Amino acid sequence: MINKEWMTIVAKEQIAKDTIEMTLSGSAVIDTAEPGQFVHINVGTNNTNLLRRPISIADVNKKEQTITIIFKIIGTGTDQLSKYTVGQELDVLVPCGQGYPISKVTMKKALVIGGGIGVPPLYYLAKQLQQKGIEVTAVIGFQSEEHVFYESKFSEIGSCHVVTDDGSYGFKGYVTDVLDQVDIAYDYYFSCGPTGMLKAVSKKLEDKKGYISIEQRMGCGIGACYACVVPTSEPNGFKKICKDGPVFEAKEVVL
Amino acid sequence: MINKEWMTIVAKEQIAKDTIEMTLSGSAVIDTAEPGQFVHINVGTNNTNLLRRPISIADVNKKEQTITIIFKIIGTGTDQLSKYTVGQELDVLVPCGQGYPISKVTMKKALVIGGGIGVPPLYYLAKQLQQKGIEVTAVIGFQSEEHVFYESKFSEIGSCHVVTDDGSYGFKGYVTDVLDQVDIAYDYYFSCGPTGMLKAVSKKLEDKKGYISIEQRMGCGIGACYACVVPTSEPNGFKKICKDGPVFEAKEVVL
Amino acid sequence: MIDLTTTLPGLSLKNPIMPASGCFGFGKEYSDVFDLNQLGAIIIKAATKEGRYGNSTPRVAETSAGMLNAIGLQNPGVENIIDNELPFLAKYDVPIIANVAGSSVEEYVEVTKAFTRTTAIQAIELNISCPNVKEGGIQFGTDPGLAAEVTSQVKEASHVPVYVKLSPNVSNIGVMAKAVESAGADGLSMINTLTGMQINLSSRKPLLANKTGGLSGPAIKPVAIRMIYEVKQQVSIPIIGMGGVMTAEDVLEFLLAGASAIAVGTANFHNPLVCPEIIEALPSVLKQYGFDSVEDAIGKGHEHAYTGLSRA
Amino acid sequence: MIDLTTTLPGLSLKNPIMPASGCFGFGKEYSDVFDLNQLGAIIIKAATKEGRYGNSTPRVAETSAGMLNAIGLQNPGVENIIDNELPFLAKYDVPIIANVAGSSVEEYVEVTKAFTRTTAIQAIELNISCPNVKEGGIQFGTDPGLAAEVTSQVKEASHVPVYVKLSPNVSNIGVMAKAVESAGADGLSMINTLTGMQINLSSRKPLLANKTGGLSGPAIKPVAIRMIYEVKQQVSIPIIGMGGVMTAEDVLEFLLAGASAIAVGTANFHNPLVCPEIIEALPSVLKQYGFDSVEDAIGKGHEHAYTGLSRA
Ligand SMILES: Cc1cc2nc3c(=O)[nH]c(=O)nc-3n(C[C@H](O)[C@H](O)[C@H](O)COP(=O)(O)OP(=O)(O)OC[C@H]3O[C@@H](n4cnc5c(N)ncnc54)[C@H](O)[C@@H]3O)c2cc1C
Ligand SMILES: Cc1cc2nc3c(=O)[nH]c(=O)nc-3n(C[C@H](O)[C@H](O)[C@H](O)COP(=O)(O)OP(=O)(O)OC[C@H]3O[C@@H](n4cnc5c(N)ncnc54)[C@H](O)[C@@H]3O)c2cc1C
Ligand SMILES: Cc1cc2nc3c(=O)[nH]c(=O)nc-3n(C[C@H](O)[C@H](O)[C@H](O)COP(=O)(O)O)c2cc1C
Ligand SMILES: Cc1cc2nc3c(=O)[nH]c(=O)nc-3n(C[C@H](O)[C@H](O)[C@H](O)COP(=O)(O)O)c2cc1C
Ligand code: FES
Ligand code: FES
Repeated sequence: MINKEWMTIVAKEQIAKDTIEMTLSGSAVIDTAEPGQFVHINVGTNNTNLLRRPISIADVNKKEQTITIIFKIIGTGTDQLSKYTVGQELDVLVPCGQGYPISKVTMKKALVIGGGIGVPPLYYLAKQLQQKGIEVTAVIGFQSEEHVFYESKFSEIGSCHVVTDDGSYGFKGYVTDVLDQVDIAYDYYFSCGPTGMLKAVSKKLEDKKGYISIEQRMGCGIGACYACVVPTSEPNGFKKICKDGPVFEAKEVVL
Repeated sequence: MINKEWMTIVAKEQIAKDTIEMTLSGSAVIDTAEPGQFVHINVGTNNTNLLRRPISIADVNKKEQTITIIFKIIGTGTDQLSKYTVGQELDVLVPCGQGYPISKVTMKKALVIGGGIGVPPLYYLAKQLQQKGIEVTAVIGFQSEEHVFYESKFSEIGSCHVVTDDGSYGFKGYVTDVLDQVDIAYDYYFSCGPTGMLKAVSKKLEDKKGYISIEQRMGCGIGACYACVVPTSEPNGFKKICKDGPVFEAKEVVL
Repeated sequence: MIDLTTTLPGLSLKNPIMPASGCFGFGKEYSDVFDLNQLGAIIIKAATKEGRYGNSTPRVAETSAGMLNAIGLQNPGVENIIDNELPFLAKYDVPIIANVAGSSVEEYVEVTKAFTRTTAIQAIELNISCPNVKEGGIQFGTDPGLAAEVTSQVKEASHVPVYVKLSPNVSNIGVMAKAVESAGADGLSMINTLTGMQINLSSRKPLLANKTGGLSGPAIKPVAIRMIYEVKQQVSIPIIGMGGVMTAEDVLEFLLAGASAIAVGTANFHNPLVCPEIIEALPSVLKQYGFDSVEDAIGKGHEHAYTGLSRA
Repeated sequence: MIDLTTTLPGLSLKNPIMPASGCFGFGKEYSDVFDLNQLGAIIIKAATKEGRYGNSTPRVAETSAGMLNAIGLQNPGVENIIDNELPFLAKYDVPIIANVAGSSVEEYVEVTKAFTRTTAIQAIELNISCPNVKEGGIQFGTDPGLAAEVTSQVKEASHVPVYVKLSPNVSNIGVMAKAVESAGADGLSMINTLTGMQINLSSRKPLLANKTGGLSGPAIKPVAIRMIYEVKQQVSIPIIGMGGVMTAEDVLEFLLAGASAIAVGTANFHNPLVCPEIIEALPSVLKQYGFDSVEDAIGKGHEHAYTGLSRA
């Protein structure tokens, strides 16, 4: 069940270059929100931004009935979203899609691998994994120092390795380079980030069990329009990212 | 010379049903603004309201460098305009068009006849006429009591007759009915209002000398696009309302 | 009481509002968001003979007051639709219109014949205007002779009334409308999307993998209104109107132009509750503009003699 | 230094930006707002043989991200334009393109011939696509044979290069483009407006007195980009692109699609300074996306083989 809700912005902060953290307060539906799910936000007034914008759920506070999102300003929609202020309301579809199936897999150690705006959903995931007593290591990559966020939050949960494209902070290179250099033990990996990164990660970790979360341009966001399909490994098979995903077992889909 | 200016909203008040009075502060160009001229306002953000909205100058305060506009919310553009708040800036073309040629005509007594949102420009006109020592009588018409505005302001200048369509305030009927019932002495009349009213007024006052201000849907607002033409009494003659008007000698144009 | 009912060949509608083909899947997803029984009808996603995967992604892009799509007729195939999708919709008291697509006259006919084994559909929308498939689709929509040919053959094969969905990408929409009317169409559905493109400045390539896509949304409403107005003067079969409808006021504009029912496409993506919200607002909008019923308003924008529009 | 210059038949432009015909009058009004010497060129309002009054008002309406206009070719007639309007423009160091309109091949030719007595124009834009006049205009724009006929006759009569302005209201823009290229056109200008309509709910009538009007503005940009991209693959003459340009980023999108210069229409009404503002922003936008010059960017959106677009 997806709900269309007016959620109130209760907090807003810039946490890195062009990167905004926003906390939204809503009703009981968020109780069911799982790590890896997303919200589909109507950012526009009138007809300017006709399509909603998908943004991952980065954290959930069930007591306060709030969810947190983190987004980067990259175009007209996220720019418009960044102009909303505390106290204003947002028209949101929540929660959308299927999250990481953490209740269905058993493990002792987990590795989360995030890149850029793929990092946010992994934070709520890491928190949930930690609550279940699972040891979490995080590898998170950003363009450069000024884009880094949530390092300390991940460090509270487990060990956290930061990598930047230009080496201005932490390791230099890509998240996959960290995997080469640091020896991390884990049963499952969970990854989210740009398609290029996900390709590299799932190739490198071919022999491991893992889940990835994919992005695609969306129309409806609820599975009706077939805009966001991804081919699966079966012949002619496909899944809808907005409804069957955005999280998939790494081997299930063809990137 | 028309200027494109960012003017700051320094005051905003609802003065009647759906009717907003807004005062804008700008630079020296407003020194040249004449009664009957208008401003052409970009009300939209992005592409929602692509065309500017023409709104008459209702008052000018040269000392404070402000102009006042009064507008009625009738559609998306005026609705958008009504949402701006004190302190925000508006993108305005100012001043546009030709006003009432009060420096070119000599008279002792003047009659101003306004209907609805045609009333605002007549206020600044009446003030200017009064300053020149001319006796001003005003006849102003509105839909109903809740739409009436500026009666007291006109009364400060001269005698003022209010008429409402439904008789809920003042005379019942149209402004032309007042002209039938009240004996007003004047050398020139000056009228602004809906085309229907202007037709009725100029027909009734056929034998009098007068000026009318006309409305038409506009594109450019500066005379380049030919959207706003009005036929003149000469064969094949025409004038552009935005540039040659909106004020014309009543006999010059064919409504 | 404002009467929202309207009757078209094969369709007795409690209100004139239906989701447009391709924008509502087969209804299941939206049934999670609102009660489908509120709808006047539902036009389901295009059916082809075999299942199709469609185009590569990205398949959608946003434009000013509109969007481009190049889904490419992805669907599970007509047999699958009949067996696995229609039973769900049959539970609702809402007429279903099946959108039939194909790459050849034969395929259109076969899909239509396949549908004859179900009573779950009340009409066919013959999609001769889909711009996003390599073979077939749009040339039927731009050639009056081909359009008439496919119409008459599908009409013969069909057990329910046939509405032909016209493409706006034509020089003369009236000619197309008259051609399919003569060929036996029971009604028209218009408009489909205008062909458009967006180029990504960074990649220097068309944003959609298919390069071109169909433009829909409020941006195209003036074109839709013009074409419906023009066609209404030239045919006597009813029109299901669509193209950029966002509000109940838009619905009235389409009724005045001559549409007898209205499909809502892109707006569902902006607001998944848009159909029920329009249905709720419609009575007061009709009343505000002086109409007692939907049927009252149909074609009322034609007060004056037809003076030939742009092509006189 | 980013090089903004670009050269087209008859036109040596300091930058690729020019106001579109009908949206800038004969330049006088905008010269009150900015220095016209900043412009790459100016396309003046349509000229017919005799002066025309045009259509009744209202002549414009606003739509979602666009507008409709039905001015109806109001202009003082070609002789008047040459004697009373061009001398003012001749004072500027800016190439002038005259937009030629008519109701018959003869009128087009006579207007073109009249222009031969002035050196104040550097090119002709042959307007075979104006949708807002009762006779002539658009049928030339939708019939390849007629379009070729009028092109070759005007070309013969003209002392300057001829750019043919294409209508988007056609089933196949490539066929039109190739027809006028074969007939001798030196360049193309595209697109003109899409025919549209808006109905006023209160009056229950089309809002424009002319009923239909031409849709312009950002709403039509995806159609313009698609048509230019498609035509660029099929002709070798240069294209002046237009349709919904608001920003320097839009200009780059048109260059990538294949336009060699860009006209700005509706945006002038939104912001009378839009042309100089675009010209100022263009170098940094070109640089941001990796181009050193305007000519560098032309057609760079065609990295892949032409796969036939929507009609393959
Ligand atoms: C499941 C999912 C979760 C996401 N989570 C986050 C998140 O937590 N934080 C964050 O910053 N971003 C996230 N994104 C990406 C985010 O949706 C885009 O950055 C955003 O839509 C861009 O909108 P825009 O108007 O600023 O950009 P524009 O480029 O102007 O957008 C134009 C159109 O393209 C779409 N679009 C552009 N980029 C993307 C993209 N990368 N993925 C999908 N659609 C895109 C937009 O939605 C819009 O329809 C997520 C995407 C998906 C699919
Ligand atoms: C010279 C002049 C002076 C004016 N002065 C005032 C004034 O002082 N106060 C005031 O309230 N109104 C005034 N108007 C009318 C005002 O411009 C319109 O009410 C306003 O443009 C409506 O915009 P909208 O978006 O709310 O309505 P919509 O109907 O949504 O507008 C759609 C389009 O139609 C145009 N339009 C609609 N109504 C009119 C109209 N009556 N005249 C011209 N264009 C119209 C709009 O500008 C817009 O382009 C004046 C008009 C003119 C021409
Ligand atoms: C994502 C999407 C998919 C579509 N798929 C189909 C389709 O399968 N068959 C069809 O006839 N029309 C299809 N259309 C066109 C719509 O049914 C409708 O004619 C068009 O979008 C105009 O209406 P709108 O502006 O309300 O969206 C599709 C439109 C969109 C946006
Ligand atoms: C008010 C108006 C008047 C126009 N007059 C003409 C004209 O006289 N001749 C012509 O070829 N095009 C004319 N056009 C079309 C424009 O030149 C241009 O092709 C079209 O508007 C698309 O560009 P835009 O979206 O930037 O406005 C006119 C457009 C508008 C809006
Ligand atoms: S966005 Fe519509 S199916 Fe995924
Ligand atoms: S609005 Fe353009 S000429 Fe008057």
